[in-house]
Amino acid sequence: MPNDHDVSAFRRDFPLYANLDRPLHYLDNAATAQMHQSAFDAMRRHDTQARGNVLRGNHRLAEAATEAYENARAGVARYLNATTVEEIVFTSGTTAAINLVAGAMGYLLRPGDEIVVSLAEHHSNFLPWQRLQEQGVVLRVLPLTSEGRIDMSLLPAIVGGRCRLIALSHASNVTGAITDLVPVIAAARAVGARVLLDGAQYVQHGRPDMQALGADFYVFSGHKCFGPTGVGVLWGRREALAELPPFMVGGGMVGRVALRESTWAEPPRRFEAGTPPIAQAVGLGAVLDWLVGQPWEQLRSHEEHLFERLLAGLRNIPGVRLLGPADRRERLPVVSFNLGELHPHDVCQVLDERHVALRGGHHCAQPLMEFFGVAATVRASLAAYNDVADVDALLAGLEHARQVLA
Amino acid sequence: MPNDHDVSAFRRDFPLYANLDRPLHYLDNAATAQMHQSAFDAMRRHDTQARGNVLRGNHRLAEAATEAYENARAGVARYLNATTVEEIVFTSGTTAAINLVAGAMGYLLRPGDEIVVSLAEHHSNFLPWQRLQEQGVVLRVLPLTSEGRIDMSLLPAIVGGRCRLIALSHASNVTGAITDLVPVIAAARAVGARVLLDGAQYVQHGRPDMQALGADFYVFSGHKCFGPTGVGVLWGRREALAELPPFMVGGGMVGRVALRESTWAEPPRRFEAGTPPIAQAVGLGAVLDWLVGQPWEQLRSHEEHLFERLLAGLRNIPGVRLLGPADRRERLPVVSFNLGELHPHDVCQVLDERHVALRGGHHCAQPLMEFFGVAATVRASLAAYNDVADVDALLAGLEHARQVLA
Amino acid sequence: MSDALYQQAINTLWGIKDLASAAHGAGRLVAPDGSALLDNPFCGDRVRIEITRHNGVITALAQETKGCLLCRASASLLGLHAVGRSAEEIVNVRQSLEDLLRHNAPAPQDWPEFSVFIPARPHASRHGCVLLPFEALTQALS
Amino acid sequence: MSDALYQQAINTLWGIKDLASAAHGAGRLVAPDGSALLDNPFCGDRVRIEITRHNGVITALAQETKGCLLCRASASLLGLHAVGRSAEEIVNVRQSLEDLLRHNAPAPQDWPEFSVFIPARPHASRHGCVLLPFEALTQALS
Ligand SMILES: Cc1ncc(COP(=O)(O)O)c(C=O)c1O
Ligand SMILES: Cc1ncc(COP(=O)(O)O)c(C=O)c1O
Repeated sequence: MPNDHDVSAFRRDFPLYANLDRPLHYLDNAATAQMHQSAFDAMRRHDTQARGNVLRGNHRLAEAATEAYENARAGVARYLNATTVEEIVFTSGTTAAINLVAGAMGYLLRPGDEIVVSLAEHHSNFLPWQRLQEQGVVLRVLPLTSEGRIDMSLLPAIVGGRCRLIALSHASNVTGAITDLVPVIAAARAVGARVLLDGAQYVQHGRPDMQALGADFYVFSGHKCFGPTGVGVLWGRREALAELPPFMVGGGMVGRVALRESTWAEPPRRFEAGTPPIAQAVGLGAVLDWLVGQPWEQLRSHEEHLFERLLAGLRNIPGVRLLGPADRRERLPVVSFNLGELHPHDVCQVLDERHVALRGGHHCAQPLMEFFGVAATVRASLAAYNDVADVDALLAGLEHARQVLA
Repeated sequence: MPNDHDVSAFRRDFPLYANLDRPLHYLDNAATAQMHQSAFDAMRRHDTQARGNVLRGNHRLAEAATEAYENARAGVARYLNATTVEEIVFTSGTTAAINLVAGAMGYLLRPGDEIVVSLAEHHSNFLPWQRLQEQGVVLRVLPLTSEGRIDMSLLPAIVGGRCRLIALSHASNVTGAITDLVPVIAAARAVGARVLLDGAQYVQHGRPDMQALGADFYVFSGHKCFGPTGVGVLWGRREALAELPPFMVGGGMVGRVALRESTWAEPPRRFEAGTPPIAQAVGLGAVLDWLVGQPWEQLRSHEEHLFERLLAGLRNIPGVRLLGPADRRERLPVVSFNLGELHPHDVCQVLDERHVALRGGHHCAQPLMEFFGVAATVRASLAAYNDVADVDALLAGLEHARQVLA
Repeated sequence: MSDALYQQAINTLWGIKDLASAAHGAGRLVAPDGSALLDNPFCGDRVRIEITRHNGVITALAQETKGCLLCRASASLLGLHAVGRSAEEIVNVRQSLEDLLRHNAPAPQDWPEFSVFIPARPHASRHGCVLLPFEALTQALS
Repeated sequence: MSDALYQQAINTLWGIKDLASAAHGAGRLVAPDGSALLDNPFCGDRVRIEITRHNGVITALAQETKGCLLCRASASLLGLHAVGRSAEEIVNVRQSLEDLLRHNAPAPQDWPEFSVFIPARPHASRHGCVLLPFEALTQALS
C-alpha cells in the first residue's frame, strides 16, 4: 500500500460494518455513505439529554438544544471555512437546499432573466431551475465535451448579460468529474451573476473552502458525508443570503406577523421555517467535526490508489464502456460504465449476489444519460472505508456477470 | 388515581427520563415531546443494518432501506386510518407539509380565489397562506369567540363561492382548543373547497381518523408525537393529492426529465423530492406502531385528570388569567396563562430554577396574542408521562414566582 | 446468500434469459386497436405494447421492450400467452403476478413460466421491472 | 441547581427587579435627533429608544420598554449611564455586555451594574433580552 491509511481501524467507527452477518463490498457511496459513530453518539446524547425545541424556550432542555444546534452550525462553518456561522442554513437535504434558492430567487427574477446549468446535472440541480421557465425565466444549458465534462469554451457564449445565476455540480454523481470552477466564477463575476455549487458528492471526499472557491451558494446532504439522513446544508455568502426572501414560511423565521403582512428574520433563521431537523443537525455537526480532523492527504491518496486499481481492472474487461474523464485527477472516485449490452439492473443484481453493492440506473441524470446515448449505467463509488478486497470483488463479479448474463 | 395508567412504567420507555441528573417536570410537550424508545431502537437498527438510499438501488441494503421506509409509510397509514398507503407523504415536518400544500396549490390558484384560515393559527398554518396574497389570492380570516375558539357562526359569511381551501388547526397550540370540524367540513363541501387540518398538536393525544374526519389534508410532525425531529407527514386524500403538482422538485419524483420539460411521478413520490428523511421516517413509523397499540381511554383519562388538577390549581392563584375554552372537554391538556403583569419569560425562568420546563412567548401565534391583548403567555402542556408531581411543582412554582417577581 | 441459493438464482436467471431472448411477440402491429408506452422511472426502461382485439378478446399483440432481463422476459410472456385473453383475464393475471412477487402466491396454472420470477421476490426494487409490461398491456386495453 | 446558586439567582433577581422598576429614562423626547424601535421576535418584546446629541455626544435619552425584567433593567441602565457618551463608546459598551454574557468577561468599570446580568450567562435564550435596548440605541445613533 502506498500510504498508511488503516481501513480496518477506520471501519471500526462505522457501526454497520460491525453488524454484518455476511460480507459486504459497499460501493454505492455516491447514493448514501455509511454513518460514522460520531453521528450516532451525538444524536443519542442529544435526544436523551438535551431534547427540546430550539430558539423558543428558556428552560434548560430548550437552552441545551439551542446550544447544541448552534454548535452544529459552527461545526459546519468550520468544515466549510465559512466567514461566519450566519452563512450556514440547515435544510432537510441538498434537494431542499436547491429548491430553497430556486424558490426564493423565483420571487426576484423577471421574465427574460437567465439561469445557466449544465447537461450533467443531477435532477435536483436541474428541475428546480427548469421549473422557473413557467414564470418566463430562460434556462440555458452548458453542453459537455465528449468525456462528459462541462465544455467551458462555451461559457462566454452562454453566460450573457441577463444571466442571474450559474448552478453547477462541484462534482458529477455519474462520472465523478470535478468542475473546473475558475472560468465559471470569472464568467459569473463578469456579468454580476451568482454561482451555486452542488457539493452533494464532493463533501465526502474533501473540504471545500468557501472563502477560496468564490461561489455564492454551496449545498450538500448529511447522508452522503457519513452523517444522518434528514439534514442538509445551504451555505450562502452573507450578501447573497441577505438579498433572498424566504422560501418556506412558518414558525421561527419571522419578525412580526400581522394580519395583512409579515416581516422576516435575518439569515440564517429566515430560511429555517418550523422546527428544524435538530438532532440530525447535531449529528451532522459531529461528523464534520470528526472529518475536519482527518488526515485528508492520506484518505485521498488511499481513495486514488483504489480508484486507479478499479479503473485499470475495468479497462481490462472486454466490452466495458467507461464514462467520464480519462484523467483520474479530474474526478472523484466515482465511475459509471456499461458492460456490453448487459442491462445495469441485471449486472447489479448478479453483483449483489456476490455481496457487491452497486447502483444501476439513470442516477437522476437523464439528460446526461441521453448525452451518452445510454438509458442507464452501472456506477461504483468509493469511500475512505473501502479496500482492495472491495475493488477486487467488483472486478471478479463483473467477469462473472459477463459469463452469466451474456 | 381514577385510572390505571402507570406513569413510572410508561416513563421507563423514554430514555431521557433515565438520564436525568436532577428533577425534571417537563411541561413543554406542545413544543417538543420526549422521544420514545421505539424510535431510538428503530433508527439505530436501520442505520446499522439497512442503511442505503431508497427507491434507487437493488443491492440488499438499498432493498432493506426501501422496505423499512415503505413499512413506515404503512405504519403512518394505519395510525391515521388512511384508505391507502399512497395517501401518506413524508416531509421534514408540519411546516414543510403546509408549505408543500400551499406552494403546490399556488400553481393552481387564480387571482380572486380565496383561502380561509382562522385568527388562532400557528404561524406555520398562517404565513404560507398569507403569502399567496402576492399572487392575488384573497386571505379570509375566521374570527374567534371570546374564549379563543373559532367562531363557527361566521362560517357561512366567510366561506364563499371562491373559497378553494379552509386551513385550520385540529387543536390550538396556545389554548388547546379542539376545532369543531363538522361545520367546517360541511361549509367546505358546500362550495367545493378543500380542508387542511394542522394536527401538529392533536396527534400526540389521540388517533385522528382520516376516513371519519372528512378533511382532505392532514399534517403533523414526528417530534411532537414522541418521534424524531426532521420528519413530518402530509396525509392527502387520493383525489386531493392527485390534482396537486409537486412543490419541491428533484431526484426521485419524476417520470421523464427532458431538456425542455419534465413529467412527474404519481403521489406520494411526486411530493418526495430528493433523498427523504429515511431513518427518521422509520423512527416515526415505529413510534406510531407503538402508539397505535396504546390504551387510549386510559391515557386520555390520565391526562384529563392531571389537566383538571392543573386548571383548578391555576384558578386558585390570585391574578392568574387563563386563556382558552372554559369547558375542559373542548381542549387538549394545553393551557396558556398570565400571572398578573409578570412577564412570561421571567415566570418561566423562575420555574426553570425549580425544574419545571414551560414555555413563555407568543408561541408562533402573534395574531392570536393580539386578539387576547397580550404580547406573550406562559404555556403548560401535558403528555401521558406527566404525573401529579409535575402539576404540583408547577403550581407551587407559580406561587413562588408571584412572590419573587411581584 | 448460501451457495445453493446462489446457484438456484443463476439457474433461474438462465430461464429468464431464455425467455427474454426468445422475445415472443417482439415488433409492431400495422393497425393496432390499442397501445401503450410505459416507462420505469427508476432506470429509464420502456415498454410499448400494441394489440388488436375482436369481441373483447386479444387477437394480436406486439411488444417492444428496452429493459432488463426481467422486464424483457415478462414482455416475452405476454407475447406467448396474451392472445385469446379478455381484458378481465389480463387484469386478473397481472394481479396473480403481483401476488406471486409480493405475497408468495404460486404461479397460475396457465402461466406456469411465472415461476421464473420467484427469485425476484426478495428484491422489491425489481418487481416494477416484472410488472411493467403487464401494466402497459392493461393500459393498452383500457 | 444547588440551593446556594438558587438563592443567589433570587438575590440577583431582586437587583434586576430594582433596576427594572426604577425605569431610568422612561418616556419620550419631544424632538429626538435619533430613534429606533426594536422587537424581540421570540416574545414580542419591544424597545423604543430616542436620543438627542450634540458634538457627537448623547445629550438626552428616553426609553419605552415593553418587556421582561432583564430587558427593562437593561433599558433602565441606558437611562442611567448613556448620557454623555459617544456612539463609539456605546458600540464598545454593547460589546462589553455581550462579552460579559457570552464570554465570562467582567463588568466594565463605568457600568458596574452589568454584574446583575451574570446569572443570565447560562441562559443563552435570554441574552437577546438583555442586549435589545443596546441594539436599539446603537441603531438610534446610526
Ligand atoms: C399547531 C401547530 N402547527 C404547526 C406547528 C409547526 O410544527 P413544526 O415546527 O414541527 O414544523 C406547530 C408547532 O410548532 C404547532 O403547534
Ligand atoms: C450531485 C447530486 N446533487 C444532488 C443530489 C440530491 O441529494 P439529496 O437526495 O440528498 O437531496 C445528489 C444525490 O442524490 C447528488 O449526487
